[in-house]
Amino acid sequence: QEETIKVGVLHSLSGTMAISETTLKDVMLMLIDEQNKKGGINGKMLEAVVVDPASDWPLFAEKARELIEANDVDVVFGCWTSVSRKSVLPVFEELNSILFYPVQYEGEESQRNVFYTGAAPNQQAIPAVDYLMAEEGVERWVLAGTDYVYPRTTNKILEAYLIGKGVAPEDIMINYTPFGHSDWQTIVSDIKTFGSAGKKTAVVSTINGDANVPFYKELGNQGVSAEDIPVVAFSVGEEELAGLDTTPLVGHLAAWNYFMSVDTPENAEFIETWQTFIGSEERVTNDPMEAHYIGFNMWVKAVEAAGTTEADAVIDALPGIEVPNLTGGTSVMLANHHITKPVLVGEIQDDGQFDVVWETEGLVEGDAWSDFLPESAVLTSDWVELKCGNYNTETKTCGGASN
Amino acid sequence: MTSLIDRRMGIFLAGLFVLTVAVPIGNLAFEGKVVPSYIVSLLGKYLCYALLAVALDLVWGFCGILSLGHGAFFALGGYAMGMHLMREIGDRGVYANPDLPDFMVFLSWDQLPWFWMGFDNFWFASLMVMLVPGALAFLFGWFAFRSRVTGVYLSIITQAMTYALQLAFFRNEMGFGGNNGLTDFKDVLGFPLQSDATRAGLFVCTAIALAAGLLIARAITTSKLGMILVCIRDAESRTRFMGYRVEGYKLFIFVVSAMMAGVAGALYTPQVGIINPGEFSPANSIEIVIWVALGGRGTLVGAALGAILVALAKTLFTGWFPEFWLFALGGLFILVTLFLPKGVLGLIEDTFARKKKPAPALQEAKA
Amino acid sequence: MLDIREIDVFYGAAQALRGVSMAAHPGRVTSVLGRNGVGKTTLLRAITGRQQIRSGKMEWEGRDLSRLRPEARARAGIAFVPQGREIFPLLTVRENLETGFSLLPRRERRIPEEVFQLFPVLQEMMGRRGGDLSGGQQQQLAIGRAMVTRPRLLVLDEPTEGIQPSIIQDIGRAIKYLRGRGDMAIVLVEQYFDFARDLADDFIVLERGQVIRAGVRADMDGDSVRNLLTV
Amino acid sequence: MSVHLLLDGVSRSFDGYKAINDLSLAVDKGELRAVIGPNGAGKTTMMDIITGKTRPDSGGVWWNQTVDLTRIDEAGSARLGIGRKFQKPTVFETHSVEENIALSLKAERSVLATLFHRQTAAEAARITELLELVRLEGDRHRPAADLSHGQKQWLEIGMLLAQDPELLLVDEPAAGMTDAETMRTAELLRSLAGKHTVIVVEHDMDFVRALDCRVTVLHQGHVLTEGSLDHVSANPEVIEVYLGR
Amino acid sequence: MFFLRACLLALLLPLFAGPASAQTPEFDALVTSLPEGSYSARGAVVGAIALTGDPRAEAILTALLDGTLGVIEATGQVVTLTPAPADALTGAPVPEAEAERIRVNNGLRRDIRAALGILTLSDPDPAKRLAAADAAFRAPDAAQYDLLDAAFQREEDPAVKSRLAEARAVAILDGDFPDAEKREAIDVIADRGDADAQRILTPFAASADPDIAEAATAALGSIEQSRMLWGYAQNIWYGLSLGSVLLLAAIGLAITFGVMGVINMAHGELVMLGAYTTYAVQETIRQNAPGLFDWSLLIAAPLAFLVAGAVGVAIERGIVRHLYGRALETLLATWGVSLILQQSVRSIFGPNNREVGNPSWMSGSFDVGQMTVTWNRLWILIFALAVFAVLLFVMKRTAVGLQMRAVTQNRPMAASMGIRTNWVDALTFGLGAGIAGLAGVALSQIDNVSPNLGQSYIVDSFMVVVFGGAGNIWGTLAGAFSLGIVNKFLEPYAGAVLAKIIVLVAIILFIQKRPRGLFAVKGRAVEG
Ligand SMILES: Nc1ncnc2c1ncn2[C@@H]1O[C@H](COP(=O)(O)OP(=O)(O)OP(=O)(O)O)[C@@H](O)[C@H]1O
Ligand SMILES: Nc1ncnc2c1ncn2[C@@H]1O[C@H](COP(=O)(O)OP(=O)(O)OP(=O)(O)O)[C@@H](O)[C@H]1O
Ligand SMILES: NC(N)=O
Ligand SMILES: [Mg+2]
Ligand SMILES: [Mg+2]
Repeated sequence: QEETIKVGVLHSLSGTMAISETTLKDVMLMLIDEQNKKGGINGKMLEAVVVDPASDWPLFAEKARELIEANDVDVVFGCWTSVSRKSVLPVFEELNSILFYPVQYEGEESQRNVFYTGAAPNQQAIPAVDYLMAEEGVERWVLAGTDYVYPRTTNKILEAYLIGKGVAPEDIMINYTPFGHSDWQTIVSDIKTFGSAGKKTAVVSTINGDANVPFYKELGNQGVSAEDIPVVAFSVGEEELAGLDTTPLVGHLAAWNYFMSVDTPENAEFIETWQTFIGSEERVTNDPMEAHYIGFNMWVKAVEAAGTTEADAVIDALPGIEVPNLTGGTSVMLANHHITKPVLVGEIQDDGQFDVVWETEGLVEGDAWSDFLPESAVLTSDWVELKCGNYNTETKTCGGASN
Repeated sequence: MTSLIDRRMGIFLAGLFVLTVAVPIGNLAFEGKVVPSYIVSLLGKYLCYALLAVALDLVWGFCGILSLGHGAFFALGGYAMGMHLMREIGDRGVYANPDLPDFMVFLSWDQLPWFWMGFDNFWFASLMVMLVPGALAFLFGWFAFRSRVTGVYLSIITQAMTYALQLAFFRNEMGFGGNNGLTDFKDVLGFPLQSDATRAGLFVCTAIALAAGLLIARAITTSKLGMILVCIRDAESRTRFMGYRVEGYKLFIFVVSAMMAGVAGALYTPQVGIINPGEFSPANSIEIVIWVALGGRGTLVGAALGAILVALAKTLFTGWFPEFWLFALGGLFILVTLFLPKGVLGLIEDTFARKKKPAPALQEAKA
Repeated sequence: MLDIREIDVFYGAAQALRGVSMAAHPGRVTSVLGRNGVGKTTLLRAITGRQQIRSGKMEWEGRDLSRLRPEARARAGIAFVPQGREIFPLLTVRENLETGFSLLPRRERRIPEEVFQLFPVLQEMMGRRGGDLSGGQQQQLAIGRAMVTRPRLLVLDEPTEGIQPSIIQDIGRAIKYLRGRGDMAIVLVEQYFDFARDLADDFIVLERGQVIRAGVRADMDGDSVRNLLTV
Repeated sequence: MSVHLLLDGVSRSFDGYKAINDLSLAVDKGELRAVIGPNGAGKTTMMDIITGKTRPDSGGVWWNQTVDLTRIDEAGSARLGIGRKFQKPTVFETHSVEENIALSLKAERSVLATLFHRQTAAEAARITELLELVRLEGDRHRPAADLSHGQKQWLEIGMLLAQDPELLLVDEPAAGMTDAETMRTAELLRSLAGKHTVIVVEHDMDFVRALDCRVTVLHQGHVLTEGSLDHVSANPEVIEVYLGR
Repeated sequence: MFFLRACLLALLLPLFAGPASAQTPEFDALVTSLPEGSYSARGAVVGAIALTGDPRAEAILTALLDGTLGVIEATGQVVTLTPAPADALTGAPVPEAEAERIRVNNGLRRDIRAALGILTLSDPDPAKRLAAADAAFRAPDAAQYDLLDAAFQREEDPAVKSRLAEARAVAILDGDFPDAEKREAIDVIADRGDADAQRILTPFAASADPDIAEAATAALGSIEQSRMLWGYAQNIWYGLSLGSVLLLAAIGLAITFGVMGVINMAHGELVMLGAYTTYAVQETIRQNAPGLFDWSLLIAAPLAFLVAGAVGVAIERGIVRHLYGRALETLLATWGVSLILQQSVRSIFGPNNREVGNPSWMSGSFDVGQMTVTWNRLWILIFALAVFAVLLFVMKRTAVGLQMRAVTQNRPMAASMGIRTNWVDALTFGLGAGIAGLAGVALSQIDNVSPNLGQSYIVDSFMVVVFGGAGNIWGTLAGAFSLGIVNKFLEPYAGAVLAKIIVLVAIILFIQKRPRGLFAVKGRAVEG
């Protein structure tokens, strides 16, 4: 058959984000490859269309438009940073196409054309803090992040949450650093000082990609051990650790919905396929890769169910779709276009892997609108019944964005 | 003295005119079949870059001020327009707050900061588009030129300026949406931004602005003032001894250029749909310099051409060979510098000139 | 000896020298005379390799000069005192002089005594940056710098420009002394007619890039040559 | 006659080296004055101080006995009517010879005035006149960069004249000129005296003689002696440090 | 937490009467219960195991800490996994069992370490005893008082003894001891005068007992004082060390840009090449001669110099030399080079971070008073100064240096003086590039080794060179250190982001005062 289903891949292959996003491009190529081996979808083969938005946010919008208008793709998997997603949102809305977004983010968004397969704050940050409070007896908190919207919002939510839990405001220290910050001497020493007030202290890190390596190197060298002041990170995964000697970091934590070390048959197969595809035994897997895996399979199922790749039909078909995730459960696409995920807390091991020390009982539903921010607590998103991404439960109206 | 519209300017403006007429017709009359909608915005964006390049050429090509921070003026213009577009959203934001943009709502601002006042008015915003970059340029230039900061020192502090602004705009406390910037615009002057007609309209506006920018720049550079700018570029100290207050001239051209860059930014924002602190990044400003160098410094038209060319190359290369396009672009830059000392425009003109009469080769000893 | 035959030099499309021939011999001073813009400097630029010749022949000590790069010509024993001095502005006076060491064998790397005898002011200013010197001091430095390389052909472009009378006399004496040593050929471009006549063994007069008169010192007496230099 | 320019006990040192040392000098309006002195005596530095390029460490510089020149920058001094020819010729290389002259012409120098300036017939005529005077009419459309060293000297003189300044500071105008041209330059400067005040620095004694004016001898940043050329050249100290035997 | 544990211990202790009761079934029961329960409950079990004094305890707890203790799910048998699976209690080999590793988390690890501390308090090795005292100090536990006190009494090594005194003091403060003893303990702790002392004493400032509160408050006051002074020292050190990084990044540029006037936008990529060379060297060593790992940087440094230098020479010969006299166009061409180098590295090594390890002599830190000095930063500072000194010597004291300066100031005249300008140009650019490569070796120790490495330093490098005064190598030194120190003094007050903004604005203002940088070359020589 001549006709193919085109899948757009919109990940930066150059510039600052290439470090994280290139892998996601590769994993998409792999998933498409695998699907084609299974005979494609509804008898049609899939074809990947890869472009490079080059970590340049306006270029994301341009490339999204190009993918949809010029290349006629039926779906796009892409973006990492929130700003890149914000940049393409209007394009997907206007051209009525579909975007799968695979990265944990700050929430406060639900758009009809976007499916959020990464974690919302309630699927990562809050459970992680719960763990530290319960299992490590942490009473004093450093919220350290890169100065941009995701950490800002996450920290705002956490601050509200912690204060709600009875933590005194002076027991919370918030610190922001610029992108790519590389000199962590002062901050690490401040953390040490803050942690020497006699209460068990932990660091909640929303430090972004590039800055992490120097941060952890400094932690290691200044001898901040996980046993004294554990650091729990939301943006540090196996890929980031691959650039580090993790010996001095054993015991520091990360909260994700997936770890490569998770011992399930699905995961073993996924890792095997990935390492074969990429041609290296060394390559690791990580959480956003799993998100793409889930998202892609959901999309495949939805297209099969709808019998078409036509956007409206697929969008309507997606909520309720269930696919196995890699941690042994089944993730469901919710009416708010977020998915259910388990939350895992892992400790860094000396081989650069995480050892899961805790996980939620069941799967947690992604919440588009945080319950810990006053203006958003009243909002809810439901694209099935209410057909609205920001329905105000008090005024019983749908906010302006969804028209 | 030289005429306002010389050959190269004439040809360029004619080409621009054809584009201005053909593109919207091709798009609107044929429902995007002849010229797809995305091409319209894309071309609009290129023309914004072209105007920005002309602005830089004015200071760099003619007055020797190598600004490595011109992106800042562009971005400020873009932000001024973006602020207006945010206000236009009104209560159609996700939180349906009639006064506050969404990002302020979820970061718990309780009222609109004072510097957002007035931006609900289009004309006020349009004024700010020029006034804010102009004021920054004036302030910056006032100090720097009076202190006789020149050469690389000036270049580097312009870079410091844009870098500082980038970091500042990243901060959510600044009230400009942090690193996400301003986005999710709905309409401008009541015209929905997602409609083809609005897009075509914006494209035409940009083309007109570019033409106007080129003509203004040309008028300035062919005047006696323009010649003095060149004197300053070539021998600043000597110019002073002739009684010209160099700082005044520099300040004038710097402010004019900044305003022009601001207009370019203002037209850019609605067409790409987002303005964020990335536009302040030093690398962006360096790229502007590269457009000008590649097109042909000190030629205005060449600068515009260079901007369009590089942007076009980037669009094409990132789609054609997403994994290797940097090789192509980097190679292009190197080849142009090595083999086209007068830029792309120089090449074009030499090719035409050679057809008429063979120009004798330059026989400069390699030292 | 330096033997130049029928050379043409162009700046772009404009021809600056037309079939110029001249020669310079060890122990002799050859003066190049001519009004402003006739091509004197261009001729020296051709000799020192800063400007390529389009046609003609240039030989130095039997070697073809025209293919050598400027530094190779310097290494072949040609030193240049350019018009406009071209001092290295940020190098000290000492360092300016020491740039001449690069073509000397290691054990000869010292500044000849004559330099300081001739220009005592340089001794005083050894530690000062060349660019800070007064115009005349720079001119003295430029000549001193050329002498450091122990040249066999010394090419001087208006060496008396901007120099005080007493030192002009010294420079004249120095050139005579160098000539007297017999191992050095000297090409001297000079506007100061009396000075040139005083020193020249041979001379040529240029006019619009062409040699319009050539001869030996005796031919310079009287007004015939002097008249060629007035408008 | 009134004193046009007065230097009163001016001193200036660079990194401890006294380039100008308690220098006092008065030049009358319309006077032609030659300044000679050994290399490094401070002649060029003196001009730098008068034109505001260099600030003196101490002492005063007075223009028409009222304006304090030490507080005025280069452009300011030019606007007052002080014109300068540099020792090392500096012209605007990418501009044509003609444009170099045109930009020097006496005219309003403000930003707006130049923005809206249109060349008048009188200006055009003056440009041609000056070009003929400096014998560059044939080169009028060439870029100044292409001129030979001597031609640049002439262009600078043309630019100086175009400014029509009240005071001309002329640093070594005869350098690189043939003897005949040197005499012509002297003639030119002499003809300017009276209407203009002229200060000339030169090492060519024939030229200075042709100027036939009062001569100031500078040495180590200080006035050594002053008087007619014959007077000063008889001074043994001048012979010792400057003229030579 | 401590309270909870104390209670649990109080409950458990009577079961195991004294250290004499070795080989008890109770010990076995405790070990068998290790795999179950919450982490905190298991922490209590660990404590109890230690207090039994059973000779097997140390080995079992060490295995647990190392993650080599497992459990066979089916039987609940606890086994040690290395060298070969064996029953943890009996040591009997267990054939091919499906053993699951027993998980530990931070809290548990801390408990284990404390427990091990108790067990090693009487180890013959003083270093081990010191570590044990340290562990006890870090995990205060009133239940350990007797053991600590006994250890203290019999200890003879003064260093260990004083540490034991501190450990005993924290144990006293943790439990129900008479006020007098507590006050004495406070004094012992106060003498440390450091952050730990502050951490321990802070809660007592709010103690219900006024005497204790007063003693603690007074102690805290003096600690605060000395910590403030040390804080300044620390900031200066941080500033110097940030400055050394800036210096390294900028110093190559001080040559190519400052001296030669070439705007080399590929400078950052040359730094990156140095870092990747280090990576390549380490990989080779890891695979072929792991014993040499500590030498890896010493091997990498000359190689990085050569690699980056060679690339620099290639850039100069291929591109830059055609552009002398067109200085600004080098910006365009070298930007092109930088794109190509970045993408080349991305294509060859992949887009991800590469791991470059710290050799042992560059890991960890030591204390100077209350100041922490990390070894890697110290070595980088020394390295930066050494590179600077060598460069200064080359430029100012050698013939080649003189030729380099002459060529860059007036290329045609230098040629006329017989200097081989081509060769000198290539050499100069190569030197600048090579030094950039050296910087890469150092930066690989503290930053990402990724294709973006260079980009993050290029702006700062230009800033430093220009701030110091282009063309003056001393200026680069002064510029780097002053920017580093200013930044580090601002950071604690303004935060990292604002500090950076303030520094940038300060640079802009500073340049108004000194338009040619900190160490400006003044006079006619530059004004012309
Ligand atoms: N910026 C400076 N730094 C250091 N020394 C300087 C500076 N400017 C001038 N000098 C010194 O001051 C002295 C006077 O210089 P000046 O140029 O005024 O001399 P001059 O009289 O014009 O000499 P010449 O006849 O050679 O032109 C010289 O010794 C010179 O080296
Ligand atoms: N770089 C150049 N490009 C083009 N033309 C030039 C260049 N340099 C000199 N010329 C022209 O070449 C001719 C000869 O110049 P040259 O400098 O050799 O004269 P010169 O005899 O040395 O004069 P002067 O006595 O003034 O130094 C002049 O007409 C000059 O205008
Ligand atoms: N969504 C994030 N991590 O930017
Ligand atoms: Mg000449
Ligand atoms: Mg002088």
